[in-house]
Amino acid sequence: MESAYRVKTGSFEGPMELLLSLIEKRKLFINEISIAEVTNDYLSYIKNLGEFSLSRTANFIMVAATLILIKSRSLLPELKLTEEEEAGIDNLEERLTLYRIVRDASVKIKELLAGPTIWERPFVRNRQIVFSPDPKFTITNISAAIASVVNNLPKKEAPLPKVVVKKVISIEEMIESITKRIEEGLKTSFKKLSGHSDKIKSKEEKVYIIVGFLAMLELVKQGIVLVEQHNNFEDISIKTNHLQLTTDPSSRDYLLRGRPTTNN
Amino acid sequence: MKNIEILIEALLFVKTEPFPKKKLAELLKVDEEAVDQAILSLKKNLNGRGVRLIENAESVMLGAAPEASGLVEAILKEELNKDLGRAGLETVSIILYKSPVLKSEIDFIRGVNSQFILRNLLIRGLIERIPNPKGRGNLYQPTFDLLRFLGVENVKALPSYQSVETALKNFQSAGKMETDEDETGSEQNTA
Amino acid sequence: MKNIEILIEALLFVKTEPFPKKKLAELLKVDEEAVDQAILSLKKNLNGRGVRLIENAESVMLGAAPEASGLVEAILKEELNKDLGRAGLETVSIILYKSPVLKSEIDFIRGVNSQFILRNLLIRGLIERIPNPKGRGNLYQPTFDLLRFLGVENVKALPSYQSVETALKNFQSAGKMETDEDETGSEQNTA
Repeated sequence: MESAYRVKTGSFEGPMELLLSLIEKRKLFINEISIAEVTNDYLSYIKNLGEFSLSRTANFIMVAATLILIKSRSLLPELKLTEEEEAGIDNLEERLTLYRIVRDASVKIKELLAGPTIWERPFVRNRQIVFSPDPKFTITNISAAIASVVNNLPKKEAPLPKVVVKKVISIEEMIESITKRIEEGLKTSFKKLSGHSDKIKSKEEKVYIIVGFLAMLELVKQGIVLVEQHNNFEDISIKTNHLQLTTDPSSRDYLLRGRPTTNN
Repeated sequence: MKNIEILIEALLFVKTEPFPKKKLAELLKVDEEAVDQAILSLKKNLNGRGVRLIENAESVMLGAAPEASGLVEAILKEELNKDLGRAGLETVSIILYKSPVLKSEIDFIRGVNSQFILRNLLIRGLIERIPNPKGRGNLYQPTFDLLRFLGVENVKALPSYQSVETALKNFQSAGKMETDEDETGSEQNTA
Repeated sequence: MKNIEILIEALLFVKTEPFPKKKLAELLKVDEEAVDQAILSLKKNLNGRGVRLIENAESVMLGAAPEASGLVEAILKEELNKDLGRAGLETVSIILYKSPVLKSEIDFIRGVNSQFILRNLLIRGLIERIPNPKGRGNLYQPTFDLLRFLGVENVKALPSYQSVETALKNFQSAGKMETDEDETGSEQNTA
């Protein structure tokens, strides 16, 4: 069971691919509403990212941040978002649309690659070779060139770029603040909860969903902490290089039940 | 057929690799416009023939008509590995439809750091890096090998080129992901 | 222009030596008369162009128009004198410090494809190609002329030879273990 799940999760290289596939699986269009609907699926996916490298995990977490905003607003429409947060949401929609265009194009590119080739004329020189050195080929220059080659060899495991780490860490604050805002919203606007779009659900169900969502945010935060730790302590063992969110079966079960069960 | 066109065709035949148009102008002692015109005419004259003209913004080269692909492969006995993984296909598609393109733009669309896959594609000779005249970061563009493998004479011949190109062009306004710097290396291949 | 003529033109384009007409008939699965006719038509179509048809009783081949011979000479000569640039220096230095070396290894170390620069180095007698006794691809090594030009008796006499060789070797073995992550599959077609 566990390994079967891993095979499935390993098939997504990046967040766009995952998000698009979740939306398409439900046959939805790309818009804020559909993105909100698949947020829980997305978050529970990144909870199981165990097999991925840290940099991949960071990519997934960064997109998760925007999803969390979208989802939060869909749960509590009165939640005020900052301008920057709004821009992030528009941005994600656009990127998703772009990504889909590229993915569709790549299918055609693959077909073309399988088709005919325009062959080049092979390189042959039947001339007598006359030794013609470049005067710049001196021992000094060659030794400088090889030094720069060695110097430019890609490092075995590139550390996470600072910008990415900073972003991931700031997401932690973002989640904290959104959690606070949602909790406050829950208290103050409990009455309004049943009033918006999701008419099918009862108030209790609604609260249940929100609490589940908040618990999910906790899990995402743990992943962020790992990214942060990894960067402060470069030589953490391989095992902890990966995102290891809680796999406590009871909590997963809880989260699964907390997921909205809309069928479209 | 004009003299300059004959000379260009002959040069490309002998040289067997992409030839910069600028260099053609120098060698032939004419301006670049004259070269462009001759190339346009050559292209027209080669249309429907056994030899085709492949081109990108800077260079041109000759290649065997894709209709003969199977036969040519049989006599060359050369095997091409044209397999690209999904990441490779996506990255190559972005570069084909939006070239020249920055790494940060590729990362923005794909939502991942494309460093490894770019390096891989560079090594395989499917894409090349050119300096960005407008500032930091390198630009990436398809190589002639990539066009040849696809069997197209230029990027405009790709499926839905117009619409995909427009879609990718328009997003620029939306701002880019300020990712890490380009770490595929900075050496230029001026070969 | 008939299909068979297109195919013949394409085949002659990639074949850099005389092609027996008999063989063309076999490949195209037509009789020799059909081949003769197509060749006659091709010859007519190539009349006055940059690439011409050359034939004797049994064979045909394509060649550059004689009008272009002066220019062709000029570019061939230029190939021998041009500045090989940083790409040239880098590639030569890798071949010196890691000879004999596969093209795929050079590409992997440089992070770009070295096809064209290797050709240039070969033409100028700076490096030479030897078959790989252990399998596919060719190995590259410096020529004696190059070593003499540099004033070293053998590659081991190059500055910091030992440490560079070790660094390159380590990089390569580390790279081999990592390739699964970045979806490589970088089998190269040799230059």
